[in-house]
Amino acid sequence: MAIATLVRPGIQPGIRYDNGIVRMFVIATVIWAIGGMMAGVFIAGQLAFPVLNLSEYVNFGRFRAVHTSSVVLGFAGNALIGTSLHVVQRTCQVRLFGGRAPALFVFWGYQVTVLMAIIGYMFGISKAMEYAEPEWYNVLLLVVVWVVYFVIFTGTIVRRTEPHIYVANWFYWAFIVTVAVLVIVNNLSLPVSLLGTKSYSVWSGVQSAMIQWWYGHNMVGFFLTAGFIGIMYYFLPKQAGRPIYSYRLSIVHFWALIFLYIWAGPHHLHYTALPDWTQTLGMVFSIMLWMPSWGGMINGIMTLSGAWGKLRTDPVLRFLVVAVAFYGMATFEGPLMAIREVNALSHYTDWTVGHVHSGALGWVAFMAFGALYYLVPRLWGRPLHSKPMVEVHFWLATIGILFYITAMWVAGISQALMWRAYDDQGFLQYSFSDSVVMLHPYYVVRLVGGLFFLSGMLLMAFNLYRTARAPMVRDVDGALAPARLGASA
Amino acid sequence: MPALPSRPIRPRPVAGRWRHAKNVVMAIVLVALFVGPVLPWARADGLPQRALLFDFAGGQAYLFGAVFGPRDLPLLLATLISAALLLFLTNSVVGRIWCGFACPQTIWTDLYRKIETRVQRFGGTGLARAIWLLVSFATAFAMVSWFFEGGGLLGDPKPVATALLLLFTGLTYLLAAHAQELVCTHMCPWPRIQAAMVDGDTALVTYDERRGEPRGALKRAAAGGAVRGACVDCGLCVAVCPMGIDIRRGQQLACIGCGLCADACDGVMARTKQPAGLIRFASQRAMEQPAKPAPPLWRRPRPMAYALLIAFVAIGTATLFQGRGGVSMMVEPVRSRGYVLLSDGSVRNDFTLLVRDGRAEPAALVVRTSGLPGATVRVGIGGDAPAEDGTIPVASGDTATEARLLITVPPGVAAADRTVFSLRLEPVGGGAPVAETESFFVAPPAGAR
Amino acid sequence: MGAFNHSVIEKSAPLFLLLTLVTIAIGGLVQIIPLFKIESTIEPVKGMRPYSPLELAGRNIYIREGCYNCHSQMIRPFRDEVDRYGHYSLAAESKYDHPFQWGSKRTGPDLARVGGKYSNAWHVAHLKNPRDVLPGSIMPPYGFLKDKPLEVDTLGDHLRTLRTLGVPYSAAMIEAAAADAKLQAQPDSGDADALRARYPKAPLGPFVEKPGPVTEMEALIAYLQVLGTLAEIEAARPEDLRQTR
Amino acid sequence: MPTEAAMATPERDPLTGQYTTGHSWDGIKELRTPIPGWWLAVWLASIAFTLGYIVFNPSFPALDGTVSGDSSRTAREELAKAGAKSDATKEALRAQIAALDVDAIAADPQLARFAFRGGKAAFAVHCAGCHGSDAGGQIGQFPALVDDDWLWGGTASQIHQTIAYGIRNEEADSRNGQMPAFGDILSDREIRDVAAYVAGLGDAKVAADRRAAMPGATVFAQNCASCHGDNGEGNRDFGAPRLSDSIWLYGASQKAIEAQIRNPRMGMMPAWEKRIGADAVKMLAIYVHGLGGGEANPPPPPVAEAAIAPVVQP
Repeated sequence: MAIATLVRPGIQPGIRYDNGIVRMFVIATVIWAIGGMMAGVFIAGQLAFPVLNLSEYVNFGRFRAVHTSSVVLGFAGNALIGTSLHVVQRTCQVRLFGGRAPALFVFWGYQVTVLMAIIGYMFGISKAMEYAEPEWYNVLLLVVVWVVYFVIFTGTIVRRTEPHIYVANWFYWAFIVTVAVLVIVNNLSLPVSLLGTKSYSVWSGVQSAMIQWWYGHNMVGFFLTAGFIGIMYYFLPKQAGRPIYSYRLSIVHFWALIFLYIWAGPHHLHYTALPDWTQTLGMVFSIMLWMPSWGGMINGIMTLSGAWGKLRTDPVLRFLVVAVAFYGMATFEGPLMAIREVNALSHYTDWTVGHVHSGALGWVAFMAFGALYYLVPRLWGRPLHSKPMVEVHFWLATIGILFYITAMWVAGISQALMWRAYDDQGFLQYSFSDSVVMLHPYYVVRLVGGLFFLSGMLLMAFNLYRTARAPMVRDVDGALAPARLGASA
Repeated sequence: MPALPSRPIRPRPVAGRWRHAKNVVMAIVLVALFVGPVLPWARADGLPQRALLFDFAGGQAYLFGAVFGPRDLPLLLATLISAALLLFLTNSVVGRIWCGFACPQTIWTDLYRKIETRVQRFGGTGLARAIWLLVSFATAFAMVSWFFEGGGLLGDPKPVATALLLLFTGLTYLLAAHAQELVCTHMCPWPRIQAAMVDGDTALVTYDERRGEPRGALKRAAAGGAVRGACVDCGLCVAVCPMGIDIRRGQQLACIGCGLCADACDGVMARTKQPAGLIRFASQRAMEQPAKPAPPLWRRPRPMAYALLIAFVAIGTATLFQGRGGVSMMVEPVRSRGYVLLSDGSVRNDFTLLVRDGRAEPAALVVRTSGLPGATVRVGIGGDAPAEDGTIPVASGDTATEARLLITVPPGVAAADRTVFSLRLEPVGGGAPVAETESFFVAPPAGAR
Repeated sequence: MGAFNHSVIEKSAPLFLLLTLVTIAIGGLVQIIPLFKIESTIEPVKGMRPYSPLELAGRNIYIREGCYNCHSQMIRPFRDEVDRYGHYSLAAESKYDHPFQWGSKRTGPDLARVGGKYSNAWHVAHLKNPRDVLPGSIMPPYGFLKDKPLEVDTLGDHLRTLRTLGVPYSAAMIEAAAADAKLQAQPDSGDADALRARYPKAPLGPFVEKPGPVTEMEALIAYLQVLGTLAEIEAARPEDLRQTR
Repeated sequence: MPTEAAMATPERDPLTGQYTTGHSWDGIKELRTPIPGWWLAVWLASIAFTLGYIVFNPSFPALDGTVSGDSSRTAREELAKAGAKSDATKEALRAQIAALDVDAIAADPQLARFAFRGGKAAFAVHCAGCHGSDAGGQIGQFPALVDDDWLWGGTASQIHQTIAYGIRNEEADSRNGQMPAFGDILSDREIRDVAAYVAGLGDAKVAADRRAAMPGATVFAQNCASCHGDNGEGNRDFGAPRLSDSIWLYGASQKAIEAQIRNPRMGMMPAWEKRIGADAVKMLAIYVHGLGGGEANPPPPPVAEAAIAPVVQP
């Protein structure tokens, strides 16, 4: 093996990466983003204008899971799997382990899993556990797909030619492993009959709550955080053309993050019937998690410090840097909301919804957009169709987030204040429905914000489509992109 | 040379127009912070006698003549969105001037460094630290006073207020005396977003490389007779920088756009008899095409779009709150009770009536209905039996008067299951209605007894 | 220092994987396992019983329609919540809930103690069109439940599945599941006392004006009407309500 | 095989002055920048906070169920303490309620308001089971309390009396009154006739002279009028319902009335005062009286306080 290839930028001559599978995941990511965000705008509309609850199949109660599953599993999941397969090949300097067939199985298996789940929700097939709604047979399929994905990723790492495993792969790997553990434990359930869809969770009551939020919080922690930090650690230095700021910080914040995150789940259950000792642990570990989370932000931002001037002209870098900024904000707000006294105010309100979306729109979606804008021109071997369109996308998205988050934050504070308001005689001042009526303007503003964000994303989809359909040049690795996928995309 | 400066940074004082502007902003912010909580305002007994108070615990905000409650929070939303859009707007035109001039972190760091410089000749760091601590405490006290009467110490201090006082004191000290510029480079997410919002047309603090290079000392150049740029390489722009960066290296993460390096450089240019503006607020386009006159900074699609959005939000909010000055009413049927059959066969529907009187001088009102012939209306306030004489006394501000509204119609009048009718609030002495709304009346199905 | 040692880890895939697994396992194990072991986790409160077949069917409709998205079933020990909704919720009250339905968002009010709060007729009207009862409501309409006959024949299988998971249903209960569901909706049609003996405090129908074949609406109302009514909290000693010792 | 040292060739980054680790992944390198001091300091501070916090709060469990920390600092314990505190602020109003009788309470608007809210809470706990949470009653079972039909009197003090001592129970002060089962006294025909007569009593469409000519009129005059009054206006001393109005607790149909005559159902209510205390009963009386059907109290209320005149629409 040539030493030169390892220290020199670029790749070993002669390696042909499996780009086809990454292309497929990229396409799926965009499609799920469209579907999932449209669903989000639709349910936001239902909350502002209940007349939009048109039929039982699209009532808010059923359709909310359609939104969450299609953005989390569909959009973010495809972005994660796709980028991880892209990154692991390049940072290990080998092709994917197992070749094309298992990768294709993961792709189609995953799409079928998510699609089957959301169609199921519309017909009322749901376990009613947040972010774990799919029923038993759906989970079984997901687990099989996930194990194959794990084998491909692990096998690729094991066969790597670079002796050190790159930090992006640490995070991807931790994400894959932990999600498997979480999904399996939380979804243990007993079907009523093998021919029916209905099952009962093995867990009940307080244990069920604890396990669900151990799962739920760590889906945020590992799916939407660790995995996306993996994306950051590859695409940000690539696009900025700068070395990672601090290798030592990477080590400390990686191990601290994955150790501490797991404990934070009970902060979703403050003041509930969950014993107080568990709540205490959930709170203090959330607070200890603040700095390890920010370790990723610092490493990202400071990596950019030498390429700051590029921000003026490079819209892709803009998405990446703002993503990291939102990551910083969300991971500051998170520990804050995990403090019991603050949580007493924020829990059950729209503040939580706003918090989630500052992470989901600001961090997850922006990071994914940045990665997509990076990947598509390289994978299809064509220059990006339009840079001004990326600019417009960026402005639409930032305004959308602004409307969304501020509306939800103020709405949440209002709810909390009204629920706990007492009159001068010591009786509750507002009825619950007062607090619902009050929400209307906020829900309208949130809907407007969502429309902004969605329209920007549609512009991205169009831009990427036009990019893929443009005349072909060479891809990032110098190889000609296969015409088949390029043409059909 | 490493790009990261050694800490702590002790920037050299400088004079100039941006420095002056910073001083003015600092003075305004300090005066506002400390004077706001002590501005008096006459209010009814029991209410705070202050012009400005954000009583979070009580869920009320007092702003001069107006009182705001949880239902008025859309105003806060509009303020937040407009403020952010304004920030976007200024950012797209002139970059991070929020960071450079108005951000409390910058102002307090600036203030603490001023203090340090001033007291150095008396007692050195020890004295400076003592004064810093004092200023931190005063700052925290003023901040808490905006939200609690007495600032957590005076009057009837609440434990929360006192805890906040201590917390803010500590935080102010840590952030302004120790963390200083690290907050901007490492911690604060906002500069990233701001930095991402500039483009080639944004006027940023820029070193005019074409004019300045090759840099070199005046004397040496004069002696050698070589072609020399305007930069005399005196290093003053670096020495005055509160972030410890060298602006001549181009756009950097740490630059907060305060313009102090421009002040320093203009001074040097004046002394060396060269035109000012070697370092100045200029857009990338203007730098690259100096011959071409740049259009006004704001005359671009993006600033205009932001301005338009701000106008839209303002108009929307104004429309939403148009009625705030007047009387508003909300009528809700009492939940689990459809109708009440009375002994003479007439039918009664019960409602909860919420009246908010935002008029300057609230006055008693009377409820009237139309669409229900022969209807009798009774109103009970609180626990009073709804059968006595009087009117609805309406409290001012956000405190809604909640009344029980009992509407009775004679037998056979409301035949349908649901009759839509309208409700009006009128002054007791008669006159035009001040508020109007609709609800529906439920009657037993025809023939039922 | 650490950086040097770490190169050992990052050069060995198996070691890295193993350490990652151990690192992520600790937190969950420490928090979850004691919940099953410590007796004080679930308070010893009298009155809790498994759901009757009709209530269980109603609960499954509650799950199917995603009610948890907007309604919590967990009253926190705060003055305002206790005043608004009733006594704070106990762990014991959801011990037969597979899975729990505590919720995480209150777009609508908490439902932990909604049982008995409104009349059956109110529920029917409210489910058909919430805005007929509460003009400001943003809840979707659920009138379609009134037209859907409830699948009662398989309820025995549901009870049997839950018994496998530890819910104390007796063989007699499983046997009578379908009949019990019908009986609870139309108590005049049989021996309602026997039903009440199996499921004390079960809210009895009729839940709708003209009961015919049992509908999903009736099941859902039966579930809503039993929520929070079972635990005899007033009778519990204060020390029983402490989860930590 | 190249050695580790050979592969790791650290370079110096010209911009920051830091060295790289020497590795390169797809062109990406890493700097050996030290961990920022402030980051470490804040992290250690958060860990220190945690250590302090878990000493004072319930946290790590032992298998016997005991936890570290102070287990009285739980949300439930806090609520119990806070509850005691907030009650203290209401003590003054409570004392007044204890000292005054119902009519005096009703006459004091502030007190009445307080009692109404308190009564509402008590009603939800003690009364809603039978009378419904909306006090709407249940046809055929329990009377509605929101209408204007009162079996035992509808002034605040009469309602108070009824709640305090109950109806047809063992208490000495209980409301009492029994209706005989006329199935043993009257013939089936007489029962049919009198039921038809009673059904027409409250019907405005039936003219008085026509009613007098009905066969049931005589039966009514001989058997029923002594309690229910000559024109069926009822008698509150015995809880004999008014038969000339629109409200029929046990049903208005001919069949239902016949059944009631033949074998009458009569409501029972426990005496509440000894169960829930005198104060709660007073507040309940104020609440029920205020629900909309309450009758005027004997002393005319002071003018110009709250509430409003009946406004009759044209």
